[in-house]
Amino acid sequence: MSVQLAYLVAALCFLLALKGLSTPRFARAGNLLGAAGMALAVVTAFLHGAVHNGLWILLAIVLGTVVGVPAARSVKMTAIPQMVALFNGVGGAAAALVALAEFHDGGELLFRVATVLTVLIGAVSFSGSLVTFAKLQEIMTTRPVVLPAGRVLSIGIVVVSLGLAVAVLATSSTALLVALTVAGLLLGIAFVLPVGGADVPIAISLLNAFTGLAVAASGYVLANTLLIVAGTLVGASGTLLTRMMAQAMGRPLANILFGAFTATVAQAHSEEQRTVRSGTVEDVAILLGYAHSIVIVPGYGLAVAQAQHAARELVSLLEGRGITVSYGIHPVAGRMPGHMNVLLAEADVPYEQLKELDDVNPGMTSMDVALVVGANDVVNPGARDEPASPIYGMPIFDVDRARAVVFMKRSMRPGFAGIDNELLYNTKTTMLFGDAKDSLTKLLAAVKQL
Amino acid sequence: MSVQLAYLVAALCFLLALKGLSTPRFARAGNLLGAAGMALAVVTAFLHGAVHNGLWILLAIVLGTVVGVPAARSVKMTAIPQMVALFNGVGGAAAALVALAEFHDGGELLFRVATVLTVLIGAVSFSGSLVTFAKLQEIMTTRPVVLPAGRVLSIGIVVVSLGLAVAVLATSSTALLVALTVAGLLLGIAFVLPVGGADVPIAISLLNAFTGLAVAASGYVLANTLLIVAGTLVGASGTLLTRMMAQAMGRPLANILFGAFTATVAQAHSEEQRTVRSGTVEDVAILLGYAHSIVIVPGYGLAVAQAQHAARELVSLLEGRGITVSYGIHPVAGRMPGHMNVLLAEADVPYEQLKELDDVNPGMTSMDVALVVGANDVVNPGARDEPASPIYGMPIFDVDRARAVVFMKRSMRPGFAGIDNELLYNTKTTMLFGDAKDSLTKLLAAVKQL
Amino acid sequence: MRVGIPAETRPAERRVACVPDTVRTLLGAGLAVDVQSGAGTHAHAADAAYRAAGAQVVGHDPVGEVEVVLSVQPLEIAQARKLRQGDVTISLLSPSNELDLVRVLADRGVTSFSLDLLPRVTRAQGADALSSQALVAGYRAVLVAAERLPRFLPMFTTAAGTVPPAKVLVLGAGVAGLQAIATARRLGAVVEAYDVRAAAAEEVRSLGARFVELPLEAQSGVYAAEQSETFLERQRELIAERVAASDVVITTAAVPGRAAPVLVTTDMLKAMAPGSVVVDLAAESGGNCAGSVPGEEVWVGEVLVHGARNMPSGMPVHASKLYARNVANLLMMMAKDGVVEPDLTDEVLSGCCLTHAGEVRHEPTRGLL
Amino acid sequence: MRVGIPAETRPAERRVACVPDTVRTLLGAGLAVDVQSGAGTHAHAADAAYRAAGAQVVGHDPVGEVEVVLSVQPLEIAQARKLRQGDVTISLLSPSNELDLVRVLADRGVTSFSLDLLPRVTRAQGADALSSQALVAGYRAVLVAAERLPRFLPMFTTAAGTVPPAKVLVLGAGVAGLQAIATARRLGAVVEAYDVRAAAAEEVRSLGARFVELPLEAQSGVYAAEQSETFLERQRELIAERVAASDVVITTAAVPGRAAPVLVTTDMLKAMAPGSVVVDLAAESGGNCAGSVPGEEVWVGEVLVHGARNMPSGMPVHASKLYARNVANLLMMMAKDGVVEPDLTDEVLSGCCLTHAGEVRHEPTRGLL
Amino acid sequence: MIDLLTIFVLAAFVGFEVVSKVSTILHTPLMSGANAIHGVILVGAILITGAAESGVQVVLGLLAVFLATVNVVGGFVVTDRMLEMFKGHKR
Amino acid sequence: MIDLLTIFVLAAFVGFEVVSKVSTILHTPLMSGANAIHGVILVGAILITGAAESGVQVVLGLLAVFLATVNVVGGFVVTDRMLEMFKGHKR
Ligand SMILES: NC(=O)c1ccc[n+]([C@@H]2O[C@H](COP(=O)([O-])OP(=O)(O)OC[C@H]3O[C@@H](n4cnc5c(N)ncnc54)[C@H](OP(=O)(O)O)[C@@H]3O)[C@@H](O)[C@H]2O)c1
Ligand SMILES: NC(=O)c1ccc[n+]([C@@H]2O[C@H](COP(=O)([O-])OP(=O)(O)OC[C@H]3O[C@@H](n4cnc5c(N)ncnc54)[C@H](OP(=O)(O)O)[C@@H]3O)[C@@H](O)[C@H]2O)c1
Ligand SMILES: NC(=O)c1ccc[n+]([C@@H]2O[C@H](COP(=O)([O-])OP(=O)(O)OC[C@H]3O[C@@H](n4cnc5c(N)ncnc54)[C@H](O)[C@@H]3O)[C@@H](O)[C@H]2O)c1
Ligand SMILES: NC(=O)c1ccc[n+]([C@@H]2O[C@H](COP(=O)([O-])OP(=O)(O)OC[C@H]3O[C@@H](n4cnc5c(N)ncnc54)[C@H](O)[C@@H]3O)[C@@H](O)[C@H]2O)c1
Repeated sequence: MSVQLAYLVAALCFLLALKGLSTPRFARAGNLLGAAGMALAVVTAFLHGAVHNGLWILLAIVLGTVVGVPAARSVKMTAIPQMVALFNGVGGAAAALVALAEFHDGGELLFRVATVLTVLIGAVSFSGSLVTFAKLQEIMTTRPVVLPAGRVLSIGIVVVSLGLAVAVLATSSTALLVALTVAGLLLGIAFVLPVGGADVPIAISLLNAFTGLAVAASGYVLANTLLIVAGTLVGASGTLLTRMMAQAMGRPLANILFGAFTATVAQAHSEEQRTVRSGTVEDVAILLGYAHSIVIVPGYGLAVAQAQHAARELVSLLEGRGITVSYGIHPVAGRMPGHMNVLLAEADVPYEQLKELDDVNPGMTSMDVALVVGANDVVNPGARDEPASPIYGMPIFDVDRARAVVFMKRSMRPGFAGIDNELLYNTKTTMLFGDAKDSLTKLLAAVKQL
Repeated sequence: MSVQLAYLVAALCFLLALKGLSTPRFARAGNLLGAAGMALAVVTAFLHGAVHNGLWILLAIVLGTVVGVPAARSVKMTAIPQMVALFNGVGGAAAALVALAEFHDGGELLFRVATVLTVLIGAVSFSGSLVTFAKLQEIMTTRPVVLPAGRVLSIGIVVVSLGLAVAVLATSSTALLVALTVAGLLLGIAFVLPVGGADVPIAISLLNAFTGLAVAASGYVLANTLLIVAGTLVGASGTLLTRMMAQAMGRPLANILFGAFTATVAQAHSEEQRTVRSGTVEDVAILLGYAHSIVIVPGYGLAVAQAQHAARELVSLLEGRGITVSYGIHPVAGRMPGHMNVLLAEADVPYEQLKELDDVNPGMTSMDVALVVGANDVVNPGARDEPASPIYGMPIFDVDRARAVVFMKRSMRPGFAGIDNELLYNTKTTMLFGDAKDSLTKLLAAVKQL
Repeated sequence: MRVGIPAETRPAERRVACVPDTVRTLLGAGLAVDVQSGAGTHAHAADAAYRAAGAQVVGHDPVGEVEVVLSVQPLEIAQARKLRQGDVTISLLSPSNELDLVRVLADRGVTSFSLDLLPRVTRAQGADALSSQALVAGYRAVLVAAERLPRFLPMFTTAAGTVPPAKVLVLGAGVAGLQAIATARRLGAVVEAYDVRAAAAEEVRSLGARFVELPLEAQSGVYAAEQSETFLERQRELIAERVAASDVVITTAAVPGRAAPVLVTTDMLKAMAPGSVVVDLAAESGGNCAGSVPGEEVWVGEVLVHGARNMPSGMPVHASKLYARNVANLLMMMAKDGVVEPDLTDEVLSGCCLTHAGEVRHEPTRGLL
Repeated sequence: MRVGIPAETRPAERRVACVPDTVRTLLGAGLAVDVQSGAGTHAHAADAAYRAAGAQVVGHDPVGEVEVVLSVQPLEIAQARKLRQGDVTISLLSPSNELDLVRVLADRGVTSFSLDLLPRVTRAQGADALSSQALVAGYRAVLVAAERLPRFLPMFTTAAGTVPPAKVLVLGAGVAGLQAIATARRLGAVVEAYDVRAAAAEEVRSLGARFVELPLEAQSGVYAAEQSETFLERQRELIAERVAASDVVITTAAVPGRAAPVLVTTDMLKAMAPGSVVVDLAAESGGNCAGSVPGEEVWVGEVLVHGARNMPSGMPVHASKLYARNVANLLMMMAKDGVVEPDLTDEVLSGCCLTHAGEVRHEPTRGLL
Repeated sequence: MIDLLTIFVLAAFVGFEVVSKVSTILHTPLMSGANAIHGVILVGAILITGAAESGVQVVLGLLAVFLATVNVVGGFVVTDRMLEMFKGHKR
Repeated sequence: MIDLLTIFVLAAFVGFEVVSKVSTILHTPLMSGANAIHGVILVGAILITGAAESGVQVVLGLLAVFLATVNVVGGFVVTDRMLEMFKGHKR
């Protein structure tokens, strides 16, 4: 009874952990709570269940910790996604192993169904995760890999797996279960190979949900409520999360997973030589909401969008969060001298917030975010760096020296001078496409949500 | 198995019903889904469980429907709260009866605990609800009733109830259980009597949560998962809801329930001769968001708060929802001729939205909401109706003729003319206290949430 | 009864006391209206427009032939002599400057009303010509200053450098002062203001301007009371620094029935930046600024001091429109079925009634006579 | 090398080509500066201020004693005669009006630059005096109109009735036109505008004003090209109705090097409300409004037509500040280590170079000579 | 046992979560809707009456069926009436 | 049986509900956190190893324990590192 209670408490911890992780304010606390719940569950299981092999188990745990912690500690921020993939994979493998080890003749049908599911999904998750790891780590190509006759092959593996699964249910044969494991491993590989580089994180998220389901299924195998609850939580939230991630990238999930099989998408991929990073309103909101200093550089687009009021509001909201915000007013921003002054005065922006080139540029490197609202030429680094540029020599705001740059414009079209702006392709830059007023209004709502 | 599945589906319906009921958009659909789930559960129970007495059961159901539907249909909107209280009470009674009928000697401890809880809570809920009904229907006084030695009496009943409960657990005596029922009924009465008129709805909400818990407990009695899930859902959501309702009224829950026992509150009650209805930002947001036509009457407070920009934004948001909004500009609003014009022009409000007395007053009765932002004298009906008033004869906006009036001001203080405004006490009026800019900004966020 | 509108005769008066619109209002109340030909010329109200509205345009001064005379400026003494017992006249009459006229009006038993004396109560706001004309004056004061200032009011960041916004100081935040604040803010200036009345601080801020807090006692009440010379001395000392920092100063301080307080001295002017402009709306009642002359522009060092004279007259169309409506509103308080019969027990009418039935009813004026 | 700043001699010119601030810039580039005493008087820049900035104030015209001459207006012919081979002069010189002067400058081998000819390219914006002076002109045009208008620009709802906002029509939405739009909007007017250039529609809307769509072909390019008389005839027909509906019309239409197109006829003026005001910023180059005379105010019926003459001069402090910065920026493009040596292969410098080494380099002017 | 407890915990969490962001104006309809839902005790009442052995049980059970029915149908109908204001507005 | 299914349904609902309003920037940390949580399979691994009868079971079980531990500890640590950006900002 008390063991079950401990498990229940652990389940509750996980639940609250996920809840915490979905708001910036409580994300860290949530993660810690999850860890605490895990500790409780593991200690309980050990004290209560490690009747035999206690020392060995301890050793395995120590070994796992010795491998896991330094790996997680030392990984570079940029390599975190593949690390997550790896952790997910080993989780899936563990679930499959548990089911394999627990498999025995006879038992209820439910027991066998649960075992088959655990093994199959766990194996898919394991091998799939390894492939995603290889892709992100660039051990293999990041481009979608479509084997000759790839579609046929994939369908073949699926059919074989299903056949094996049914066979296991019917016969309870351990050999067939091992064969099913192998089929699952192949299925995982076949599943992830065709996914293109940029979409890999979404595949990881889906595999993560899979592992959750495998764990839930293993809970049925072991008749353990904790595993059911925790696995289901992860499975459900992971599925929704995957959909949301795909949505955030503006692509339907099916397209991402099976897109490589269709010609159109492959074409789109090859056309797009220079990549532009386009963010969502929420991304930008968090970038701004957690910054310490922000400079806003308005341009003609602010005027076209008549977004001056929205800009002022956003600024006062950010200032309310204790963030330093100023406007960088370029001498020739807009289409007439003083264009920005007229607009911002209309919106009642205090004059003290308006800064000139010389006030802003020296401190640009310490700016967390430069928010470029409908400006283009006046922040084009070509004017500073490329003597061949027709605007060479014009002073600009050096926003490319800020820690992050956000551009609000409607398209990739150039500004008045009609020339391309390298900064749009910079890795520091996030594009927020759309009418500036629209974007600012949405941003306002999003920052309020933080 | 299929019976259990039907119950599970019904539980899911209830869950989604509650979710639907918490957003305006899906509230109706939620309620219908709940009803559908209920139909499924009842039909299932009938088909599967009415082994004996089937016809009698059907008759009871028909009778209940014949009584319940017309009562719910014909009740006046203003009398709905007491109707809800009544329905809640009979639900509690039903739970108690089920437990009483099912009670038998022996059985596990858990069974007995569940029975005791069901009976006790059900009885409290029943009698408590009847008292709230009587209060709201004005069958009895709406003022807090504190019996002489009320506190002692209440504590006495609680002690007796607990004693009886323990005795039932120990002895499994039906007689004692009946005695416990009676004690529960008394407890319910003692619990609700001291609650004052305006706070009764909160007591109803709490009793509603109680009934939910009683049903959940009865689920343990009958080992029925559906009852457990549905009862718990209602119990949990009802508890939170009660807290939120108390918060919305700006009073701690304990104060509402037990306040009458303490002298201070009683005093506050007697001082407050004329009641003012103060709403929350969300109330007003829904009032505005679901209106068809709104007139905003700004006054000096708009200027003091410098809320012109916030007002303009709110208006464009509302217009985006297809609502007709105009500003009623009074000739002497503010403190200088044209004060409102200057402010609203600064916020770039189109001139076409500014309406004068003669444009607005004839259509006032068809306005869903008149939103008075920091104005006072210019909407004071005394200027129209009370020849003795120092401002008698000044033309005003007849906002008291609109369907609903919302006042944004910081306090009950009068305006320039220094005279009281009857409209603040009108039942049509909702006060939204606070600085106008603050309130408008919050309102903006709240309307966006709709 | 007939209402007469003589052409204004006082120099530089361009307004008119009744416009075609208000002719209609008067006709609606059963009155007839005689307008002297050319009365509306300066206010761009042609004789034809009056005729179209239903007035009779007469070639000569109607005074003496009508029972009610409406005018902007007080009547000439000669005109007043033509009035008969019980005739009614309404104008903007400041009695302390027109004692002779008041004597004639009283002697002839005329019932005369002055909008200068109108009580500032809620019910009388429709007739409050001081407010409506102060609105015009405050607005124009800023235009006049902006046009004469050799620099921009708003800020501009341009390829040829940045122009900082001009600083405008408004002294006296009554109706005219508040409107000046609003207009200067509209044009992008950085505005601050001071007034002795306690309520003014919030009012100034309600227009987005800064209120200059001085360590001086604030007054309560609708009007400012007269200040002692020591008070004013101290005020000048304290305000000097703000004046020096300003590009434009607009002064509107007044105390009803008294000479305007001197708030800006020659020394203070000299401390201002070259090219600065001062507009003294109180110039006619003595002036808030040393050396200001009504209707003239005086250079004090490199600072231009514009002494306002009849500022509203500079914008005759709208000034007349508002004034005419004020007068009509007052008249409507005493007209019924074509007869004008003032009920002098009414607080508003008795408050602004100067003479009636041979008596001077205005207490302070009686004191002066 | 020495840079000289003569006092401006042309009538009604109140600006100066170098202010104390830009003296410092020039000194920073290793140049010396001679300022004629009193050159800055109208712009409120005292001799002392120049001295404080490091200039030498001389009692006489420095032309002939210095290598570089900066001025607002073109030099007098007598002054030009004093220049020597290789001397540099910068001014706002419209060559078609000054053919005699151009001949003298060429004859004497002077290197002369006119800011009138400056290419409108990004890099040259710091020297773009046409823009900076148009900014001033557009702003002042509205102030002038507002001051002369007998009514309010903004809307007011008052106890004496409601005053509707004035309607302002701006014809030509170049730099001056856009600024006029912005200023009129600030003052609360309802503004609409028209221009032949296609890009103007968005620019007008970006200031919150309405663009008047006419069924006429729009032009592309930075400048408007000359329009045929039939085009203008049709334009006048179409715009007439908007003019009649306006209380203020501000015209700024120009085609570089040509007479300004006539957009408003006398008939159109007569259809306007009495008291309306037209400000014609193009008056000096022929006028957009029939009957406008530069520097004069003409009544056409009951409509006042203000013909602008040197509008920027009316605000000498800031007009000079901006102009001086433009000139200094241009000079900095050719100055190095105290020597002024224009590189005439540079697109900007060659674009605005009028004469050099005895030659007239400006194509159209060469055609006229 | 522990399963029922787990169900209880999860259901309670869902109950909290689902109403945690409800706006004030929906407080009363939500309360009323929840009120109708706890009328599910009707299921319990049917089951015990259907399996009743003694006459007392039948009487108690039938009374419970009747009362629970009133709770259910009245609850849903009255909630629907309250929610009429939210219907029919576009967007 | 039906209880376990009920638990599954409720837990799934909670899973959906809890992440339904997460902002984009938290997608990755949330995924990573969930990833750590499914490391709870460690509990299962411990239980089977503790009760293992055959050598094969022990080996499989110990391997599962090891892998699950990596998943758990790595998962929580890496999530915490990702979340460092949210710490310490005053409001
Ligand atoms: N200030 C002056 O006196 C003056 C006069 C004439 C010319 N110029 C020239 O104008 C330029 C000014 O630079 P700038 O950076 O202000 O403007 P810019 O370089 O013209 O860029 C404006 C940007 O705003 C975007 N935009 C337009 N409408 C928008 C909307 N509704 N919402 C969001 N974005 C919108 C456009 O991109 P999308 O189309 O992709 O949205 C465009 O890239 C300079 O080249 C300057 O030389 C200045
Ligand atoms: N227009 C003119 O020319 C002129 C000139 C002089 C006098 N008046 C007189 O002024 C009055 C104007 O009427 P009105 O209705 O505009 O104003 P009002 O009657 O003076 O009422 C203004 C209301 O705004 C509230 N308020 C003040 N600051 C606020 C803030 N920051 N946020 C929210 N509310 C705030 C005040 O209530 P709380 O304190 O409770 O917040 C007050 O009740 C009339 O009596 C008129 O006769 C007009
Ligand atoms: N009740 C109404 O309906 C109504 C209508 C219009 C105006 N008013 C009130 O009338 C009052 C006066 O308006 P007004 O414009 O006719 O006033 P005014 O012309 O008499 O005086 C102008 C201002 O100068 C100020 N002043 C006097 N001495 C000063 C000094 N030494 N330093 C600085 N300021 C000084 C006064 O306080 C006043 O605000 C205001 O309180 C206004 O709110 C009321
Ligand atoms: N590249 C730069 O840095 C820069 C800087 C300043 C200005 N500019 C550009 O220079 C251009 C002209 O500015 P400007 O103010 O010197 O122009 P301008 O003074 O030559 O002409 C004023 C305006 O009149 C318009 N116009 C001509 N004929 C017309 C007619 N019949 N009806 C209506 N309008 C007519 C023109 O299109 C122009 O917009 C603009 O396009 C502006 O954007 C560019």
